[in-house]
Amino acid sequence: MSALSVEKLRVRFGSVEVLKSVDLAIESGEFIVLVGPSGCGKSTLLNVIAGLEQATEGRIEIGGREVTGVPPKDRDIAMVFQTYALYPAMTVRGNITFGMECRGVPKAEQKEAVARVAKLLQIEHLLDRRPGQLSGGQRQRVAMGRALVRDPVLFLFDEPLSNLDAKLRVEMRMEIKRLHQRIGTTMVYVTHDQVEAMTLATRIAVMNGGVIQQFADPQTIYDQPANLFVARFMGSPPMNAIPARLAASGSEIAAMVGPDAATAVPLPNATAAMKDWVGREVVLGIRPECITLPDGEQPGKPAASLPATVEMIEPTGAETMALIRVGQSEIMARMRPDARPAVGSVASFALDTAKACLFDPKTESRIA
Amino acid sequence: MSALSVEKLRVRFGSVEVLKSVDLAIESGEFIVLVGPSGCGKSTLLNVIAGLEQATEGRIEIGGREVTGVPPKDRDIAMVFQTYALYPAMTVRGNITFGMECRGVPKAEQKEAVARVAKLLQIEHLLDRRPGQLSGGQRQRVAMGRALVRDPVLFLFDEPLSNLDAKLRVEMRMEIKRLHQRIGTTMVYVTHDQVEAMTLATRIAVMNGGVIQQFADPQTIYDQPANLFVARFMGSPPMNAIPARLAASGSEIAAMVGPDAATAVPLPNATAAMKDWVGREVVLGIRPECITLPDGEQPGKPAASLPATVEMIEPTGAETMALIRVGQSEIMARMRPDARPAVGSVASFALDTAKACLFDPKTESRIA
Amino acid sequence: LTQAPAQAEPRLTVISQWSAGAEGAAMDAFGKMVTEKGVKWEHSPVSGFTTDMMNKLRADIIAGKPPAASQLKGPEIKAWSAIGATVNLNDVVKATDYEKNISADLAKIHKPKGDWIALPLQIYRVNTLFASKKAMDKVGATELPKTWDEFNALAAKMAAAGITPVAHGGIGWADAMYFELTLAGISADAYRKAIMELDDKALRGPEVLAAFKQLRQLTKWMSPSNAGQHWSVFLPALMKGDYGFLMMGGWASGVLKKGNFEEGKDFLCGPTPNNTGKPVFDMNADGMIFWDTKNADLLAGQKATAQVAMSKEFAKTFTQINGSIPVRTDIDLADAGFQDCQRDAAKNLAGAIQANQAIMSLGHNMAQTSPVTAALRDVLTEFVHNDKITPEEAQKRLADAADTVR
Amino acid sequence: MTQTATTMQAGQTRPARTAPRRSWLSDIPDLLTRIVAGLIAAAAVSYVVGFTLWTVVISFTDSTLLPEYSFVGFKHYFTLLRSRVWQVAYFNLTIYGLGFILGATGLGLLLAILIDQKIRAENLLRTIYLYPMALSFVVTGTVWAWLLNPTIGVEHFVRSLGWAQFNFGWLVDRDMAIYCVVIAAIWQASGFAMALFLAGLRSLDADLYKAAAIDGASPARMYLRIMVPAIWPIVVSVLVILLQTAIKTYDLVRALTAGGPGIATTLPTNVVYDYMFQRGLMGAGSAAAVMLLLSLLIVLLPYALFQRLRRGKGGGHG
Amino acid sequence: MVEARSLSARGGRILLYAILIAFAAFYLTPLIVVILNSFRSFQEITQTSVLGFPKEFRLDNWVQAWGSYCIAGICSGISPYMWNSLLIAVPATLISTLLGAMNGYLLSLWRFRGAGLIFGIITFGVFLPAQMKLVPWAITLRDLGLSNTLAGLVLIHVVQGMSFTTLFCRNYYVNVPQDLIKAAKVDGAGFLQIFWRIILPLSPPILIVTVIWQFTGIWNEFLYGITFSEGSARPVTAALMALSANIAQAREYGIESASVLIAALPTLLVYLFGGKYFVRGLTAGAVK
Ligand SMILES: Nc1ncnc2c1ncn2[C@@H]1O[C@H](COP(=O)(O)OP(=O)(O)OP(=O)(O)O)[C@@H](O)[C@H]1O
Ligand SMILES: Nc1ncnc2c1ncn2[C@@H]1O[C@H](COP(=O)(O)OP(=O)(O)OP(=O)(O)O)[C@@H](O)[C@H]1O
Ligand SMILES: [Mg+2]
Ligand SMILES: [Mg+2]
Repeated sequence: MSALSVEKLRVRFGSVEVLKSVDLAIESGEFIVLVGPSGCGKSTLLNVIAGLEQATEGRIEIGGREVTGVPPKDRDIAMVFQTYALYPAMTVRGNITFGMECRGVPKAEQKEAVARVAKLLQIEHLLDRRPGQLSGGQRQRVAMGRALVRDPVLFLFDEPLSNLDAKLRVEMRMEIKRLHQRIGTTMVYVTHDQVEAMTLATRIAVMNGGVIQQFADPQTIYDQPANLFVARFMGSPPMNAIPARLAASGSEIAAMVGPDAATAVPLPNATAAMKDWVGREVVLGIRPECITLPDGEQPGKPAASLPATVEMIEPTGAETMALIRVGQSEIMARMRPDARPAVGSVASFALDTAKACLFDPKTESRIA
Repeated sequence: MSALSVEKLRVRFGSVEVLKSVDLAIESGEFIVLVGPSGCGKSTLLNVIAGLEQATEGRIEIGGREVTGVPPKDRDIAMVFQTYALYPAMTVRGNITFGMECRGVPKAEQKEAVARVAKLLQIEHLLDRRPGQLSGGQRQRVAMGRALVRDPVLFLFDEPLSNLDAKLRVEMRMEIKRLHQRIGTTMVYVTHDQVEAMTLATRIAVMNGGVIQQFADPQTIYDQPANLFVARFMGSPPMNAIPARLAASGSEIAAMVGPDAATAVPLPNATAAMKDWVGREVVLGIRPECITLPDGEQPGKPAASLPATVEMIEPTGAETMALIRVGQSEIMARMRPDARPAVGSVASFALDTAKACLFDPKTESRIA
Repeated sequence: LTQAPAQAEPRLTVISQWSAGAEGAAMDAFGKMVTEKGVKWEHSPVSGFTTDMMNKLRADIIAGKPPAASQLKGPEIKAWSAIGATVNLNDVVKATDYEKNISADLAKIHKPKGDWIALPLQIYRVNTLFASKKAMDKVGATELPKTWDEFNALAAKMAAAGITPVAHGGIGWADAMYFELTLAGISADAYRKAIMELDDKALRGPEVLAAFKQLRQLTKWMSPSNAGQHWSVFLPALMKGDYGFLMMGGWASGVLKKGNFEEGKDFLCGPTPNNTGKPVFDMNADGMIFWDTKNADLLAGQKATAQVAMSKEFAKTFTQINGSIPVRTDIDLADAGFQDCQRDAAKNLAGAIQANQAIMSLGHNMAQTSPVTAALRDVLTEFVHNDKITPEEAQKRLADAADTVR
Repeated sequence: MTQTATTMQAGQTRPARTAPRRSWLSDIPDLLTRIVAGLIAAAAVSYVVGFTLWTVVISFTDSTLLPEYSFVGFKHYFTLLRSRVWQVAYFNLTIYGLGFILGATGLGLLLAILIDQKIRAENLLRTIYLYPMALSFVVTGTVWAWLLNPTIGVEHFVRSLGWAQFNFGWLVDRDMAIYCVVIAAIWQASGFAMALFLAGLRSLDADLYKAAAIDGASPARMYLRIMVPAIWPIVVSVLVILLQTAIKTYDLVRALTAGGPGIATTLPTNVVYDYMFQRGLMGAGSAAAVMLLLSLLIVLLPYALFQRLRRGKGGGHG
Repeated sequence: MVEARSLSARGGRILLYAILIAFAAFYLTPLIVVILNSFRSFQEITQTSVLGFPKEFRLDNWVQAWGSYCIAGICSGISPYMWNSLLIAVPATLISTLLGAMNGYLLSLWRFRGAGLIFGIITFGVFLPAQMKLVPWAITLRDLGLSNTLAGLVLIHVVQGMSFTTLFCRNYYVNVPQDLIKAAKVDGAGFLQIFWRIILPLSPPILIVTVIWQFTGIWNEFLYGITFSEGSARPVTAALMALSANIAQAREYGIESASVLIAALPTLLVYLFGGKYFVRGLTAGAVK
């Protein structure tokens, strides 16, 4: 069964078109993550799905039922807000039961539901506190509790973790993941943190400027980004985009990079489409973790060698990042923790080109 | 020359002792990062150094000069605040020149200084805007500008990046690093983000509960944490702390972990101190990146094998994290991006024990 | 909400500004007398300034529920009777000898279109001169000055002796009052023409100019530091002999009495200086207007109340409490309840009526309707407090002001 | 609400009810409540618009004691504009308005800054400064009339202490009396301004003070250049609140100077009252009220436009 | 050097306190004058001056003012009128605050076209001089059949008060996150329910400000009080006027002072105990 289907959705605020023909079809039980830069329309999309904002055009179905004109409370959804939007003057219990109260659920049932949810989220001891007396993580849990108690067809999350500090964010991320594994309800989850997107989603929708750029599973998004925007947005540090010229040597093709396009980066997994671009300018996309210092080279992988100047190194403990320069391009490389190339020196970096991508420099879409 | 020296500093607010005998000696040109959890006294230490808060006891020297009783403006320091504390009603230019104005610097000189700093930080086009009209990153830069224009002996930064989003934080971090490389002034930088600490610092002081736990260079902090607190605080995900029993087999010693302490983790770099602990309970500290799936095993490295149940995997694109279970202990492992052990299966993980640490379970200090 | 049926006991709803002190007590006595006639007395005072009372009246008229009677005086009776229906009291008044025993000028005010619609309750002599006994003693004077020349001479002596000759609070109505006293004391006829009839020639005539000149002289004898104060604030200093004279309506004697000062011992009381040779009486008369009503109980109450208000008994009781004098001229004030000052005023009134020199006060809204009074008062009060305005200039302004409101 | 609250608490101890119990609030149809809310707002709007329009209409009529509808055009406006009282009143309003608003703002600011210096007995002092707000203008006017009166008040007191030459006769000086009104009004309202400013200063980021300390700003410079501009929106609120007080001041003058000496302290509201009720010239009084409101619009409209302009420009960042 | 610094700092502190205390004296003087007068007899004041120290502290004025002074033949002092004022001020304050909160909520959290204009108009209401509205109110009350009733006065103060309460509340509510409304909508709460259950419980800081403001204003108001009430149903300010503003009488300054103090007691208490919350409420965002 389709849990949510959005068709040709357009939203206009005054003269600004915030969503431009958005289509989404989500199966029951999926965990969909919407990512995109600030202002791209993620919250707007969520609000329209929830019925909190009016669509200018288009059709939305939730659980197979058309919902145009249906008020939020009757859409069988639950929503968690970025700011949690906990009712400050109510206790945690009040926050959780308020929705049921509004719908006239009998007290006994309410009590039972609160108990169930509180146990699930381990907030039993917080039930009589007010939001002001809770830590960030606890608040987040209460906000989840308020949503969970509804047992809806669809959960909507609007950046539920963005107010937490890094450590807590990692913990809560895992909890949400576990939760989804346990209850299996369909979720639409907005974030602009790509790590969250990668780790949580069954499928990711990358948005920009009111348009969905790519809607696919995380691995596809990471390895075969539909365009340069997706390539750059997903992954931290982002994928390196190196101007190159495509050359053929026999049946193999290679991207020529660096000063005078002198360095050849062979592309073993070249497709037919790529071959059409031989002799033309392209953008070579290659992820930092595919650029290492040679002694990390692994047997059996197609590799190229790239001489480059080391501009800066950043050891983070678990790995060492290096900013290297090839001609005009600054490139990030991700190395073993103990790698320490001297800043200013020229080293020969190993490239794992199996996952390298090519992009059309004009349209910025991937050449596949 | 010593840029800053803090001796036996104590600060008490009412009945609460916020700083308990802090000692720090910083050489000129260093980049010191103070890290620690919220409320541990980082800001207080910075405020006392700046003269914004009174020390209860102790002695502070800046640039070789005792500064007790010297007002902040005469301490030859500059400070960047977490909230930036830009003067809201002044233009960017006004914010930068205000300090000079207070000190009666001639107009012409002021103008020159602003021009210099604005160029350095690339905020020339913003000079006539007000803080309210700037983005987070721009504000951060203006706050830096206000500090830089002073050309002081010492820079103090109080979590200058914590209000920025993840992407911007990474960019600004690099800029600060470049800046330090360029101007070479001594800096004391507060953060609770350990990646910032690792990548920026020449030395890191890890604080907790008003006490400096360890003061050393990043690599030492990361590889030889003074105690479990430091070990856990630095690194994300944090170092795994696995209860173990130390056993000797010949000249080698090994930590016995897992159910019934059945699995031996050999420790090749054992020190004499460690040997004293043979037969006793210890805590084995091992970082996630030292636990991988065997096909990533690298030749020439001492390795142990650990059979564990895979509880959850989190592919982030650039790597894949796995939560694995050995007996009672949940352990994080950090694997290659394409590693995909099945959740629930038992796999044999490879341990790089060269950097493993042992801790006293009672005092939590490292056994070295 | 009237719970009683239409034919029930007579009652009277009345609003006035007399709520407290002597005025309140006088009203209570009035009420008692009315009650004795079987009328339920429902007095609802609107304390404060007269305007506040009139606002209340206006609101009640707008609401269509005016009280059966309300305090109102002077030409305002005419103005207000134009906006609300009033009761015709002709039968009640004509049944008595009332009309024969009051001043014709006064009667006219209370029957603006020929029919009695209102009744005067009491009269105050505005032109009353109070002298500080101590100040008089100091300059060796024993008698109050009779004419302005005598006054000026005595005041000059006092000034020389370090006494401020004139005590004056300096609120608008009092400033206007000082002008009217000087003019009335110079020529009551001119006053009648200029102020009461707004005759342009008289306004620009020599008497008015002379009055302004005398007033300017008076202002020079006032303490420059008195303005915006209630006149009673300076009574202590007056009694101490720091000030020489106070010109104020007869009500001031009541206040002095209440402050434990004695006539003859602490102060002297008499008419203000008068050059005309015949008695002059500057009149301030409070009145009560009766509003039309359909309720029989109220109509009956109005009739009974009017009868009380015209009675001699009422005239005595009401004025004794207030320190005023009766409207009726056929009342003997020999009772111990009256003060010499009142007796003097009553005698004065009778004489003035005979000499046709009973005039209506400007400062107390008896001479003109409010808009006119206010326009004239603005000129006068400014003149008193601004010595850069010459008498000639002031006269011109006064005449011009009269032009705009005539 | 109390009922639902108690039942909620009771629900924990007593056996739970079986019948569904909605709160009474949810029984009222949503649409109805919205309509009612709309009507309430509409009432508030129509009161302002209706009463203002009514006054405008009356100002064109020859109404005297009661409203009537015989139109006379702009007659009253011309008469008023030419009348001396109105000119004086208008001039007075300018002096009084400026003096009072600037004085109360300045004093309020000064006191707020002084109180902000981490002083002892802050609560006590704040209460002392604030309490005049609790009194009516009538009381304020009466008492200040005594205090400022040379023959009985401060001048008299100081002289009795031995300074025989001490002079403080503003109240009876027709050029200075208006400043007495200013003093009394400042006395009453400056505490309120202080409270608002203090609230503003307290809500500022503490780091701002630290930044200024490091920049080496003297206290005066710090407050004038940084803190006060930073609470500018509050300053504006205070100015607006004081402006409406200034415009509406009436009873203070009535009790303090009765408009005198002469007409030296008459304010437009006194004229409005005088014309409408004392003189019984409702048409002219309405015209005076309308002119007062018009002059207010001259101050407020540019400000509103300026605000809108600034908001339009500032856009994006909160 | 350290010595000198602390000395000058101490000098600064002394100056600071001197200024603060001087201003405290400035603010307190009028109150002290009134308090002193309330203990002096009519004769004493008449024979000396309205400013002076009581020869002996007499409580007569207080006793009379409270319970035996005659106003319109009813010799019960001002105490019954206090009750009337409470009957007017309390409901008017509460209702105008509640309706203002409702308006503020409507105008700030249910943003709709024209909300700004409506807010502007309502706010303009605070500038309308009282005199101007006297006659329109008389007409309105007549049409509603509320002439000379307490309900009429309450209505006047509620409607006029809404201008201020709406102004304060709206400026407070614009800082309430819109997400709260959205969350409540998803929970199924309606317009009134959101207001009553979620917004109102958030509002005490600003409600205290509006309540104090309104209560003081309504309590001290006398023009409408005099004009639109009747008989023994008048507010205390109207009763106070009976003690002042007469041409023909010397004012009973002693009783007047005692009455003023008694009549001002409720508002003074409100400021005394509410002042702290007043400032706190303002800090919480009342002013913007
Ligand atoms: N009610 C509105 N009226 C006008 N424009 C709006 C409105 N709501 C949102 N917008 C605009 O629509 C665009 C998309 O907003 P939206 O909140 O959906 O972005 P977002 O992707 O959620 O961003 P963020 O990551 O910052 O939350 C923004 O440019 C925003 O300014
Ligand atoms: N003026 C003060 N009075 C009393 N306690 C204070 C004061 N300032 C700080 N503290 C307390 O001192 C402790 C240390 O505060 P500090 O601000 O230095 O922490 P921090 O390490 O900077 O924390 P964060 O990372 O949250 O900024 C905290 O427990 C705080 O509550
Ligand atoms: Mg959003
Ligand atoms: Mg801090």
